[in-house]
Amino acid sequence: MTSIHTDVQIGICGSAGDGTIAVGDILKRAMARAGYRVIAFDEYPAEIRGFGKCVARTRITTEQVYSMKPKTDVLVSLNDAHAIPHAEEVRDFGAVIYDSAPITMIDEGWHISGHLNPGQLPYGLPMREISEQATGSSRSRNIVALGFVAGLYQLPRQAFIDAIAAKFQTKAAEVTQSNVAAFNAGYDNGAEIYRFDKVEVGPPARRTRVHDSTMMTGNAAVVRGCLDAGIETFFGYPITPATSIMERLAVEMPKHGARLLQTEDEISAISATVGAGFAGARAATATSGPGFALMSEMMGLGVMAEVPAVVFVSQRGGPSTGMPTKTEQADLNIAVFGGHGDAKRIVLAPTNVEGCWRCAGRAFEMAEAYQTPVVVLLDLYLSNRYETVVFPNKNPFVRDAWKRPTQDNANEPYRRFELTADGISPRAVPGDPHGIHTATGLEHNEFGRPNDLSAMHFQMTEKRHEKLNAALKHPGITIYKRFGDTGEVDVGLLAWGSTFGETLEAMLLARAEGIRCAAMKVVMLSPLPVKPIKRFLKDCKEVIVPELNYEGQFANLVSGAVGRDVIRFNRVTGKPMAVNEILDTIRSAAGKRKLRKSAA
Amino acid sequence: MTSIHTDVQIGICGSAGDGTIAVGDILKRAMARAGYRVIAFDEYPAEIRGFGKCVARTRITTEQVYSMKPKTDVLVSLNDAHAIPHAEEVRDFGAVIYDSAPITMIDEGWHISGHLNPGQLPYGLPMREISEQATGSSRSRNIVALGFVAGLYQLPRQAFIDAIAAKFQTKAAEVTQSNVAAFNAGYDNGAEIYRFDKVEVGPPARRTRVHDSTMMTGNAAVVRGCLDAGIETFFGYPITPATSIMERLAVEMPKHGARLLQTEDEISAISATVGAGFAGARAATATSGPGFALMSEMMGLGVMAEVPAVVFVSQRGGPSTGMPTKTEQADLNIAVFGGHGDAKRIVLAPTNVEGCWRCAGRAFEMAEAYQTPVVVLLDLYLSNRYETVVFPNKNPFVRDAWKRPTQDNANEPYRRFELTADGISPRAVPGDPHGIHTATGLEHNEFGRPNDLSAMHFQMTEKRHEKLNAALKHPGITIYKRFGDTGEVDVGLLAWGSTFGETLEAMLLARAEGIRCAAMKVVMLSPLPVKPIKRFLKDCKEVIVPELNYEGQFANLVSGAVGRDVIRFNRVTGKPMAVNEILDTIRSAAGKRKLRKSAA
Amino acid sequence: MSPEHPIYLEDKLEEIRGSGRLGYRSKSLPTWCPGCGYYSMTEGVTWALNEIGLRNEDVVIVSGIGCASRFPFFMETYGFHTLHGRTLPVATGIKVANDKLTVVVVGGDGDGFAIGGGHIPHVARRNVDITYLLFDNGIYGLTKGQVSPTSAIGFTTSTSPFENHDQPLNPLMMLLSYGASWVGQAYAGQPGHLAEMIRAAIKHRGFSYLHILSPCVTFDKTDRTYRNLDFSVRNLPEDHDHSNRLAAIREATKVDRPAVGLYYVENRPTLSDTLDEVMIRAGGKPAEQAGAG
Amino acid sequence: MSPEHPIYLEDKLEEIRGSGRLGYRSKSLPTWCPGCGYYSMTEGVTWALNEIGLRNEDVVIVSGIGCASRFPFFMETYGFHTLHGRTLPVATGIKVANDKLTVVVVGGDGDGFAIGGGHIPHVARRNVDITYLLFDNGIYGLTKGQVSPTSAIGFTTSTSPFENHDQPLNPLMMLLSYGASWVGQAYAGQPGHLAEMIRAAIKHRGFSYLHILSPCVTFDKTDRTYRNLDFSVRNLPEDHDHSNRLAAIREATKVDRPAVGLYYVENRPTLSDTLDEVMIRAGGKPAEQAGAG
Ligand SMILES: Cc1ncc(C[n+]2csc(CCOP(=O)(O)OP(=O)(O)O)c2C)c(N)n1
Ligand SMILES: Cc1ncc(C[n+]2csc(CCOP(=O)(O)OP(=O)(O)O)c2C)c(N)n1
Ligand code: SF4
Ligand code: SF4
Ligand SMILES: [Mg+2]
Ligand SMILES: [Mg+2]
Repeated sequence: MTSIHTDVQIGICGSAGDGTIAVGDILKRAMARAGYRVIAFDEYPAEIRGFGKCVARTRITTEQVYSMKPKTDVLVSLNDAHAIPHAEEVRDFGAVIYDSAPITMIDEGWHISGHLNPGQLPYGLPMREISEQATGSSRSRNIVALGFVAGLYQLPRQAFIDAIAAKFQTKAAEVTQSNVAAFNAGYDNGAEIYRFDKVEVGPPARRTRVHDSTMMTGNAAVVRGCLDAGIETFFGYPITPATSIMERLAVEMPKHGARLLQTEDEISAISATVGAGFAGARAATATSGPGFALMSEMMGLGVMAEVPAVVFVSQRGGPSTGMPTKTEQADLNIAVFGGHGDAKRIVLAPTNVEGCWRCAGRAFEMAEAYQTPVVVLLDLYLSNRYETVVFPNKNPFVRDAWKRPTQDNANEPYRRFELTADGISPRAVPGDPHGIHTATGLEHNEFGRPNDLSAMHFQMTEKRHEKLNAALKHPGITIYKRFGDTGEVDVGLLAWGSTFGETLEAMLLARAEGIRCAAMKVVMLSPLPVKPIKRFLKDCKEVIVPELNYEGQFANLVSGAVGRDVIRFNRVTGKPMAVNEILDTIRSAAGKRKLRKSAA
Repeated sequence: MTSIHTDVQIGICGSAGDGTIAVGDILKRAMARAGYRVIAFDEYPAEIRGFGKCVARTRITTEQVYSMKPKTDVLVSLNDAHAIPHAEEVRDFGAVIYDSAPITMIDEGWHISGHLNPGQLPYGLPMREISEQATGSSRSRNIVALGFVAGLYQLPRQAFIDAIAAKFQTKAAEVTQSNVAAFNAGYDNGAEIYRFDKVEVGPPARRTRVHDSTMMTGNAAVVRGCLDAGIETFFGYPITPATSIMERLAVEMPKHGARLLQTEDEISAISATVGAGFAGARAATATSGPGFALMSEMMGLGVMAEVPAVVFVSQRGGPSTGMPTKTEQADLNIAVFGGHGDAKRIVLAPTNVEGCWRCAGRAFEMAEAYQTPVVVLLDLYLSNRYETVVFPNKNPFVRDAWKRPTQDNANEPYRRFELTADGISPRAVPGDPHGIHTATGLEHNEFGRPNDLSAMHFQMTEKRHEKLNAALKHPGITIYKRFGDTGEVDVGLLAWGSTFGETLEAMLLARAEGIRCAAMKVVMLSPLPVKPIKRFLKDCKEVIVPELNYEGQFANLVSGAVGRDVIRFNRVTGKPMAVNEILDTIRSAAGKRKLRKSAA
Repeated sequence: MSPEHPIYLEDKLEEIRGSGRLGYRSKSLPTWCPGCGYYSMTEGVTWALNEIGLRNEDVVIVSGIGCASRFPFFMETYGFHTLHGRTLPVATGIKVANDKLTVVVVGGDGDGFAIGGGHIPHVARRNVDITYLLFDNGIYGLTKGQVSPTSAIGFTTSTSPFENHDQPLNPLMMLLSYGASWVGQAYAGQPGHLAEMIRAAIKHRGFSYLHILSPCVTFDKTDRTYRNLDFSVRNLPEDHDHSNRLAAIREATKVDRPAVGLYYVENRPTLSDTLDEVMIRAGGKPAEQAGAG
Repeated sequence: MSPEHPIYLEDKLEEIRGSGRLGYRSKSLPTWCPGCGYYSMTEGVTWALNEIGLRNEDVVIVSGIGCASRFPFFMETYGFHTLHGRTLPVATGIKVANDKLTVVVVGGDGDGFAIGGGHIPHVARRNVDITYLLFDNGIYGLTKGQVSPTSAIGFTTSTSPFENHDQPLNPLMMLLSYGASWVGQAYAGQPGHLAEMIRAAIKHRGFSYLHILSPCVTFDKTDRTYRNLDFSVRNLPEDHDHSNRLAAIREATKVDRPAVGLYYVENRPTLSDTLDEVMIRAGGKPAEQAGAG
């Protein structure tokens, strides 16, 4: 990995009414405009209304990273009661910025300044007063605070002004003016009065021009992947955190002559998706755990009738309705094993926003090429977090990726489920006069006629399983990848989904401490790339599998496939995994704990 | 295992119109009446109507066994075209009985007599003529054939006459008379003319009085277990091979003041079951793979809200609609892993008919005691096969098996989900003035109020998982059991569900050949008894896991839990596993193949 | 003599070959019980397709699970034998993917009104241009005779051994209340009229629902038999106004004397029209559809 | 000041404490948007329970997922917050287990008529003795504003950005066609009448369906607002015969001027009666029910 020159993490915390998320938004968009790489993730309250806690965290770097830093550099408190528990996130000599004269009275003991660790720097700023002076109203105190932080770091002022203008572009011009005024007042305060002395915010190392990189969430990247792959139909039912996929597609698809329908439930959504796939369309649906559970039966029909279908599943805290606004990685089991019968399907789990786009696009190719449902497993953290992404100039996704019947045997009856060497049978869709057939959820022979003889069932079961192995070599997608030290290592990390970002970060920090280690990300969870995983595990004295579920679903999967035990590192906090905790696990696995203590 | 003195297996094969199943029925009932132990399994055609193939196989022993023999002793053909493929099931020097003058003309090459192996004995019997002579019609040729077999073996005549009378008890007396006449004519023929010389059909070793042992199918045993456990409500939707559970309960439950409702689908069935469980009733539903897939989401609510519910799942060939009339063991994955989120539940898989009764009864206790859904995983083979069972005199199942709130803290608000040492919280149900609460599928605190803080989610997730470990020590049920050689063995077999019967049989045969081996049955699949399995595996040089699915679902589960590789022995034929094939696998694992060859 | 050997229609149906109907029948001989109403339905669909003159490859027959399951296998058109209760959403998906196809759904009363009941209102209100032929035998045939949502009160089955006491549904009223744009009823004992109704249903642009009263000769010997239905089935009154939804509902309430004929028809935009409208508003234009390229 | 600290009703509602109503309210303050119709519904249920004088422990409130989810948490009764669309079968299970309980189901239009739509006909025809309070805001509130099966044509939402073109369902007609034994409508803007209707619905022995027109003040500023509904809502005609199902259906078709009041009521055996009848025929006798012992 290249070294990262600029690496600043800014947290903003307040209640839902304080405009917390709004200024976080301006911050990340301004920095992306200025050519920095950004990763950002917001915490929302579960309630629709009210004064629940919001936290907007943004990490700004010169090379793209895929996790938050273990410690925040600057925390802005817009509401001390909410922010107090987050003070401990701030690094030593990091800054905590708070309103020195807030609007509401704060009881004794509820001032954040009383809750800092020695070494953390308190910056009491009269946000309200500055806002009033600059705009005539105290309402822009969030923008003042943002300007202050920008000033402290001497971040490019114009990028912020542009971002503010963009944000309020549908409003009256005065709104932008007043907000810019508030921003400037904050900026000047930060730059002139409090300005940081020795902070390193260098210019972006490889300065990307505006629009070279796009900042978007995982769900937005999924949508772009769908559109780039030429999605033709989408059927969905709203559910957090997948809804925004449908909401964006609802705006975009009709522009491209594609059809979207909000169905009456998830069973209908997957059924229509399978129907459309049967009819030859690129078809997808998106949901979260509860909806995916309802899709279990129809997924099996897709497997049996060999129908392409793409299913995006964004995980949230479970089980059951669980924690709709919290993240978790506990739907691996149902994604891989959730069908009755031998119902193997392809499961992809991207690890970052760019991967969401790529997996989405390739999922359509795979569904068509291997004639099967493909699950793309996201999670709330990945669906909702922002990253800057650079897309290739040329749309890489292949249309019409499937083998059609040739006219060679036009006189023979068409064998829709012909037994072939690679298990893939030429597929015709309605409208083709030479491919008339009936597909069925019953076991069937090569013609598709119901048939439950032992030999036929075995051959067809084998076909449905073995054809999927080709997906492990599908072009243009990383199925697995190793990072860090090559050859034998003391500690190996195996991770999937969004948690790979934190895993990578922890691995790099451990290497910096002198621990020999490596990390492998596994993007395809089914079929599992068993051989490369085995090879990697052979290199590792200890293997840690960090994941956000209770029992270690991926660890069980890997262990069952390779017959070797691993160290399960599990957290069910509803939050992304803490880099520090993974790091500690690496240290203790490496037996380095003592070493480190004596050195400190 | 005690040695088995009498061990005869009789197969009857014909088309659906030949009365094949009917005479198989008389045979097994007669032998059970006579005090023998019986295991019997019929093959049906998939179609409702028509002339598809039926095979009725009955094994008659003095001690109960749990599988068919590798080879049949006597095969009766009522339709040669159907029976020809089954000739090879007959052992050397076994008999094949066929109609020497059948009603329909048979083309050359389609006489079964031309398809026997050297050593198999052909008995051409003029079934039609004998029937006509005895009854005036050729329609009773199936009964004639049955009488003939009974005569060959000198089986107790009266038991058959009683069984025939019972079978036709609702019909006119002449029907019984005419069938008895046909039977006697066949019997006399067999006993006097063709009588076997040196066959060993000793009297039942431990002569059990009639009614001491009951002959029933796995599904009937489930029903008896439900009734013995005091089931209060049942909600179900018909599906092969589970339907007969509901059909029998529909007759029995109202007699006991219990309530059964056929719902509009499986989602409704499981929802009502969870509702009834919440309200304090002993509640169950029954289904097969497709229906169970639809239940996935609601199972998760049961887990989250800690509601008792019992779900019987009888597996059939999959995936999707698959092979509704064939057996398979491919729903282990969905049973154990089929929920979204960390949705662990108890899964029991009985291995024989007695186990169906026991697991059913204990499932209600467990659901109540551990406040959770319990899945009882059957399969078509086990659901439909007959075994003689001896029930204990005293109904062993405990009612009201749950911890209720005491009045000690009556003034404090009730903590429905109180965090306790064993994870079990005292549970109140509607009607109790001291236990008012709301249950929810959202993550919640001890009072049941929605709460998604990290620490709370962790504690509750832990509670929901760890409380289940007590089930591993639940009284009155065998969770796992080892058979065969003690101490270190060359080959260990690990099996679950109905396949354990064939596994045991194969292991005993292998021991008889001098191979040191042992077999363990695992009845509780979740939580898995990891420690005893580990201990067993330590004793085994090689471990074979035979199961009726493609990838080795149980093998993966075990391997993932213990981190050791096993030999997967998988078959997806839609039929019970062949004992011979397991035996071959044992031999090759034991490296004994050569040895045996040279000895032969 | 081998039981695995398929039995060909050809030997049996030479005499009707001239009609062209056989071009819509596959070479598999139906396996329904002799006398079952599904035979009339098969004949009706074949006749209607032939009369309308649709190309085989442009027709998709969708079945769920029930005795109708195998229907598509007996037809020489595309077919999709789906899951219990999921015909309508699958058919919607097919139609949305390619609205040039003629999509015909066949299914039983359990498939439609028990497990599949949640989908009907939405296909009806959206006016998805498919034809739904519902075979109502008032029982679960394929699973060998359990009570169904249209079973009569007093009917004894394996799951209602002490008689059914639940009020049966009134499918025609339900469909009319859902806003279905074509609602009719036919009787398997009147195969000629049935065939005519099937043709009209397929020709209707929009969602058409045809309720077909059909005895299950195997599992219902007491209630919905040909004998009983022959007595009770009547025609809709001559003056029935099939553009009047309330009048149609009134007729539908007369369950003791079920009337065959067209209850209601209306022309309004179909789902395809709606989706085109959305595209136009979005500034896009309807693209080539799947299967067309 | 700690945000985790619960806010107690007590400080706010001292004045209505005398009524006894508060005995049915828990100590959690509702979190709905200010002005939301769910407040009237909560008040209505509390008032009705108090008027009827039910014991808290004998009442179970069942919710699915939607803004109604949290309803049971605000009540001092038993409650079960279940899954999206599954209120009715869960409630049926509760009632079958213990028919001494009063079971009230609360839910939204999406919960009821989209994902849950398949269950309604069966609860209605079986006449399960539960009360179903359906909160119709014509939108998906909890998930922040998507189109619903009762959204009007032309309504723009996040998933119908180019306007909704699907014909909305007519829930009252549907329930009447299902054979529901008590069907009524109320309006959240008339809390007094709403409360009266809730009381009547709970008191009815059998399945009672109350359709409640309720604006979502947050996600629908254009269509189903208090302003619009205040204009259009009317009372049922004085001479409306609520024993006449067809007359009720006729009133239900007038969707532009929705009428509040009791559309239809009939007395017929409930599911409990049916199950008792089955037991008697089987020669058994109704046993003590769950929770009773
Ligand atoms: C999810 C699921 N549940 C249950 C079944 C079993 N099943 C197959 S057909 C059927 C009912 C058939 O009744 P109906 O729809 O009326 O069709 P008929 O056979 O009477 O024509 C049932 C319950 C199934 N295949 N899938
Ligand atoms: C199986 C499932 N699918 C989707 C969701 C997400 N979801 C929660 S509430 C809701 C719709 C709410 O609309 P409605 O029922 O009208 O209630 P309202 O909030 O408008 O009162 C949806 C789609 C879910 N929780 N579970
Ligand atoms: S079981 Fe009934 S409905 Fe099914 S094919 Fe036979 S007669 Fe027809
Ligand atoms: S979102 Fe709408 S329905 Fe939900 S609480 Fe707010 S106003 Fe009420
Ligand atoms: Mg039927
Ligand atoms: Mg709503």
